[in-house]
Amino acid sequence: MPKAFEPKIVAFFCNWCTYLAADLAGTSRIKYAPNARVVRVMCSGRVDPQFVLDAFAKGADGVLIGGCHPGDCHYQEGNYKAVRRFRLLQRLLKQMGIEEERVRLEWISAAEGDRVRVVMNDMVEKLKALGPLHEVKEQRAAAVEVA
Amino acid sequence: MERKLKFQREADPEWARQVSERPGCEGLFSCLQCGTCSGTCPLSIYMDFAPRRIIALVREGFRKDALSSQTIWLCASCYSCAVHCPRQIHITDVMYSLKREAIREKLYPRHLPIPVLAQEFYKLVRGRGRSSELWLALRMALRSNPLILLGMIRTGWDLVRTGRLSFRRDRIEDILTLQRQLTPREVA
Amino acid sequence: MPERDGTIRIGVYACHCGTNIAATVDVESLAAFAKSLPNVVVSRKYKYMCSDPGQELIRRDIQEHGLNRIVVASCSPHLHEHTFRTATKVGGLNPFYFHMVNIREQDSWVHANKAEATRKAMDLVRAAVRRVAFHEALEKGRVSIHPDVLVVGGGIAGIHAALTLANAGKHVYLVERDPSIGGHMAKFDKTFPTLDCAACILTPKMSAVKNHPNITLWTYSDVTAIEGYVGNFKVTVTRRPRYVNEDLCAGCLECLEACVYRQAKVPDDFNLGLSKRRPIYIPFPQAVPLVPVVDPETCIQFKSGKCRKTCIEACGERLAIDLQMEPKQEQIEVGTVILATGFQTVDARRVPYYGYGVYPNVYTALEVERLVNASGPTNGEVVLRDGRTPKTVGIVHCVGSRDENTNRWCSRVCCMYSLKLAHLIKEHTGAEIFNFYIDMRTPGKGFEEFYQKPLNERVHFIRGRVAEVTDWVLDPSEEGRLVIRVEDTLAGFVRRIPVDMVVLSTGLEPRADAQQVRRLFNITRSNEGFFLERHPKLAPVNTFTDGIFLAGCCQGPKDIPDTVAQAGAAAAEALALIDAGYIEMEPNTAHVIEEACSGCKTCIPMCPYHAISFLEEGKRAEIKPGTLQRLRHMCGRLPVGLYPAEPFR
Amino acid sequence: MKPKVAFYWCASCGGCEEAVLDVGEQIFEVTNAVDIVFWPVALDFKEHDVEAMPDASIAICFINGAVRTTGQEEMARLLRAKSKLVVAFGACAQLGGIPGLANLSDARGLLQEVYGDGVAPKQEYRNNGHTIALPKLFDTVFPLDRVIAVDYYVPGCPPTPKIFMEAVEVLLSAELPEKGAVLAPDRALCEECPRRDTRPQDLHIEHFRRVHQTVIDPQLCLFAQGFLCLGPVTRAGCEARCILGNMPCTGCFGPTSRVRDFGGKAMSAIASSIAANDDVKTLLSG
Amino acid sequence: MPSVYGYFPGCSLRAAGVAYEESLLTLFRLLDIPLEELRDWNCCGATSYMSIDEGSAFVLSARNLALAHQAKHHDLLVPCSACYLALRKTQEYVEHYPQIGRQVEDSLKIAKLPPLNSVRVRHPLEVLYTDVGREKIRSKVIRQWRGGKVACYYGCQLVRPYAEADRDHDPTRMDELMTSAGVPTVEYSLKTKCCGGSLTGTMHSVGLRLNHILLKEALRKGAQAIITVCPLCQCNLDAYQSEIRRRTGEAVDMPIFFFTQILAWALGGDVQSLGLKRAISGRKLVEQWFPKEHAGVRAAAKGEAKAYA
Repeated sequence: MPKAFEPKIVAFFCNWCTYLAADLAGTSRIKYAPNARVVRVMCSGRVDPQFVLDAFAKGADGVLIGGCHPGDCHYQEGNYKAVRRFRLLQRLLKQMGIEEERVRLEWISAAEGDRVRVVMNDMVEKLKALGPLHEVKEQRAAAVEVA
Repeated sequence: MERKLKFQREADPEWARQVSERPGCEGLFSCLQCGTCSGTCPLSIYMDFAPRRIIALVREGFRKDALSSQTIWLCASCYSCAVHCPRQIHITDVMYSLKREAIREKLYPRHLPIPVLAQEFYKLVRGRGRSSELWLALRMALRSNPLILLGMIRTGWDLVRTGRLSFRRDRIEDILTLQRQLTPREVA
Repeated sequence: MPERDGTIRIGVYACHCGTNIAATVDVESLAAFAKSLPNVVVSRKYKYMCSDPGQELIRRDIQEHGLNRIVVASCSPHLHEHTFRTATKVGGLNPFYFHMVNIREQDSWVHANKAEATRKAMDLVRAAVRRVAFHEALEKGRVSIHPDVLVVGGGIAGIHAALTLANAGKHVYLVERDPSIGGHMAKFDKTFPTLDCAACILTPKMSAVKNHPNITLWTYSDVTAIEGYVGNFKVTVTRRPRYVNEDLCAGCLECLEACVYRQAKVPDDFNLGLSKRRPIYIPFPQAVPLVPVVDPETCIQFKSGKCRKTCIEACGERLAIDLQMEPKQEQIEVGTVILATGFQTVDARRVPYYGYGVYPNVYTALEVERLVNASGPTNGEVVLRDGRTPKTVGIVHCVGSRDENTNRWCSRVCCMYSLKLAHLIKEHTGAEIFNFYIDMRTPGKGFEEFYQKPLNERVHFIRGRVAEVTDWVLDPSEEGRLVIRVEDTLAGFVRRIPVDMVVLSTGLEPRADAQQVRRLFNITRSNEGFFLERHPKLAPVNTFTDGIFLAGCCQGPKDIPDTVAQAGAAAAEALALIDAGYIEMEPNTAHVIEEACSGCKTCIPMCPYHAISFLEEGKRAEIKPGTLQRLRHMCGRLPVGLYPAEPFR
Repeated sequence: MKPKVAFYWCASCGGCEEAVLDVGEQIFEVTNAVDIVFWPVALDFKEHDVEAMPDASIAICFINGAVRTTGQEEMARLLRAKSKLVVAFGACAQLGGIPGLANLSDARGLLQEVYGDGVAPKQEYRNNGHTIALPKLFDTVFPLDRVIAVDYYVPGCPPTPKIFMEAVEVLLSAELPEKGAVLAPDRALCEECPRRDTRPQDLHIEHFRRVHQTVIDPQLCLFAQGFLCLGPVTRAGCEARCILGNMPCTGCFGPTSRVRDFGGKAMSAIASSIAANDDVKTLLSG
Repeated sequence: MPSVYGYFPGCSLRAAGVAYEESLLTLFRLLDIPLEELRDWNCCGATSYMSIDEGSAFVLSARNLALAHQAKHHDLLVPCSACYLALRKTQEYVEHYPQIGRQVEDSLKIAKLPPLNSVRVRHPLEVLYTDVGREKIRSKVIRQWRGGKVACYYGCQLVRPYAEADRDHDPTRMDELMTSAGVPTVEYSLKTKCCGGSLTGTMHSVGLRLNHILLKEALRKGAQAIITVCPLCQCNLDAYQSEIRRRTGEAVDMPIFFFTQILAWALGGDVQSLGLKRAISGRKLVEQWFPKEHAGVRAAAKGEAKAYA
């Protein structure tokens, strides 16, 4: 029988909070789903929508962005800028038929190791429910008879 | 002699949590116990527990003491505590919430006419859609302590004399629909 | 593009970290897998990569196999990135040709299934190998630090910071808004807990500032513009005209006596309106500089132009008074800035039910400070506005503090100064004194001991927040007095206490113009509006803008000892920068790709540090040198031109 | 002997064909320099004429329009075989262009949308022995390079005479540009925008507008006026024609070489200029 | 300022507070501001209903708000402080608590009433101060005040907790209006203290004491009368003075007016149309301050007043 669907998640973690939280989860030996591949960025504000779109284009089932809580940004307002782009991005993805739940923005401070577990597991669950992100239409899409 | 010792098993922290989640009762737990409410309350001087102590009782979960207190019934809803509270706790609404629970649980002090008035008013308005002071006063007096009437005769006469107390019992036209709208419900 | 610098030769090193990694990740196959990746020349596994032999491996391979890129798969970069960069450097490569993969904190420690964990490790290593090929050699830049320092604010914080720096041989510009330095402390009578008189400890420091060769003191002046960055700030200071020339004035003060106003008529703001002054005045006797100021609002010459100008006569050939004086702009260059702009006390009218401004016998604590002060408006006599001496006094704590309706925070000093005032008023009048408090906070050296003093002096302490100060009478004994209504929460009943005088212990809050100052210096404010320190514990006097430091109450309420300590710390931070002479830049910063930039200006408002400017000639964006180290994160928003350098592309 | 040149159109509006003629008299320089061997819109050649040509006999083949039908695919492949260089000519061939919007739906959805339950075209039409067969629709519209290998791109909707002539020049010249190159400047449109200087340095757009909603200031930066002008993320080369016509840029020249995803980048640039820092609450609540 | 105000009298203005309605209508007629009484309005639920059943207490108020909305009123004039608060509170809670909002909406559906929208609940004090304005009132004053100083008493529920009709801790609008009408006022520190509300009926002695304090302090401040904005306050202060005299032996006997009575009089309203004869205490002063007049105006006034009610 075919192996159960394991969603692929690309995660962009802010170097100052969420990435440290993930480290903390490690040092406290908290166990969570292994589906995510973390990319360290200096700030959630660094996450260009192109990164997200690229991840999806290259076969990710979900993208997780982790930043500092509002007001705690190491660079003053990077996370606010992240939210702004995130809001628009969600709408863009909707248009492309990509469900909103597939891209997620979370505020996780360096102290919230367990939050990483909660978010990761929750996201994996949600993505399993959604199933794989249906590939972009096969290039040689079958031609249809007119009428 | 009354025992002044409280055992922790008498406390009901779960209840405290519930209360703090009712509309208007949020912020209970942020109370500083500064006493501004009691100080500014025009009636605290007649209460068995000053408002501050009611808050303390509630958040420590001493349900029975809070619900059977006279305090909650002496609250005249003047909202002085609410606007003075440095933690912006809507104390008046907490009192309301406790009143309702006390009625439901039949824990209110029997000798007090206030809950009686409240219930009579409730019936009257449910029945007619409007209140009329005369009938209200009569029914309350009859149910709690008829002697009150004696004290009222003079005033009552003054009001009648000046045409300010009518024997007419007002009622709204659409009372039936209103009654259907008024199925009792507690928001919490 | 890798091709640019010849073939890419990558070395990959997988770490067991004892069993920490090896237990959950199959390091063997990880190394084998890495070997199969493009451009990978060497792939090894080792028990502890961070150990000396581990680092030695890297060094040797670089030399023997001519590696030019290094990838280490081990623990979190926050732990050992530096270690391995150094190792790479020792091997003779640019340290930024190194990249680290975190397969411990974020893999072996958080997953149980070995197969899964290993697959994850492989993915991460594959990505790292792809990525490291793009790394470019980076050099850490340096920016030199201008040795001069700007201190803004001449209260005790600014004074102490300025003196510390000046004594260390640095030149300091001390800019004060008021006509004299001294700040709030100059208004106080005695200081808790030691009760030594504020003037006695402050005045010497003030004159030290005046006489110090390394300090340029500009009072009655404002910082109106600042640009540049750490090490090289260009500051514009505007000096308001005081109409008396500081260089010519001898401080004889004859002009004051000579003023056509025989009687002082103008409310004296140093004494909070409790006394009057003339249009030409000095704020207070110990003012520094001891140079009069002319107040154009009230001076007849300015209002009508028809004054006999007796002041100028009195000044005689000194010719110090110049009523034509214009505002003056000073341009200075400094390397660091210390902000000591202080606080303001809460306007007691914001708590209307305490009757300030309605009942004349309701005072603020600061007013009472002036009353008990020997050099104050009443020469230290505590007398009411109607001339009576109070027999009973109520001191109300937490006015405008710990209150959602005004300010939420505890102002930290009110309890102590209320105790002090209780003691002083007792001392001056022998009145019966009631203190009304919510919680008594005396957490300082010698503070709790000080609490004992008023207690033993039979001062009443009533735990309860005052509900109202009013004049309505419920009992004949209250006739003609102020009544304080409060629940005595300890005794458990409501009390009405008639008093002759009410003292409102108003809290501390950010200055009204804190927001403008924030913008001017490009720093941040915390929620309540005080200036935000970079880290509450580890960087308490730094701001998020390098080279700008905080001292005193502009960062949050604090007492004099703490303020002085913090001022010292701020001075030390500045010194550390200055004496290093330069700061090293993180090289991984943004830079503009000339040929790509179309000058669309989208990036300019993006930078919270205003580091990007637009060059009119050539119509290109440019990053001001020296601001780079903070730009790493922002490039997500740049349409086309601006790109971050490694390793965060 | 002059190099052979071919023009062909797939799913396109014909604008690109006209663009060729927009060069005016210069067209004669072209015709002097080359032999036009195939150009359905202008000259009477048939498919079998092309089939007859030897492979790689055409020097340059300009194909405009997206690939939408099996017929267009066949022609594209045929021309690829016969041509040395294939140039995707215009926005549709390069990026999908307006026809690309069809990809918001599939072929059936499309036909339903257009014809509903009314009269729909028939795949085949027979009439006394003659049959006319229509090509089939793909479910998705493709840019040219998703169907055949493309050597160069000439962007624009349509390409301007200037860049068309420059393209011809460089393609006929001795040293050809790097394969896959877009034959237009590699900077954003702001570069040549006459209104660049009017864009404020600290732009915070309060609300966005559509062109029909308000009077457009003919001097001010359109983006600064709140119109979604794609200038900052779009390749230069069009001489800012729309801007000169007081219309915001719609990005027909496509992205520059450094942009991975045109839409994503555009969105990012737009989001960056929204004034929202001050109002963080509404920001976080969306 | 809207062309017409919806008008919600509330039960008290049809009973103990009838003088309030009489003077209010007269005053608004004098200012040419049309009022339109809400069709088949119901009791607001006051404080007592809330003590038994919160949900339907909101429904009671909501019904009135919905009626106002149905009648296309933007502003609903609510003279009784208790009603004013009940209606405002309902609006606040419906907006702030979705669950309450849903319940209310369902109940309105039962009666085929529109969902709540932004009907502005306005107290006459606020309307007179902001919409009409002191200037206009001053300009319309035609009667010179002959009476003594008065104490303006705002009570609780008008200013608390929603300080919209006036400032919560230190309201002044009634005093300012009185000044505009040429009526001298005194500083009255008790102006927002509670009159005891319904307690006078239930905890009689407590209620009396509260009223006693209010009266005594007003006298002490040199006021000869108290001006109110709420039927319950007026009734409490007015109706029990004889009993207070009996219990305390103090000679308190001061008239308690509605601010509308004073203003309407100053603007020339017919003395008969102000409900002054309904005063219980301080009648001597009432007659002295508001002498009778010829019948002409009266008739006119009566006629018009009917036109509204």
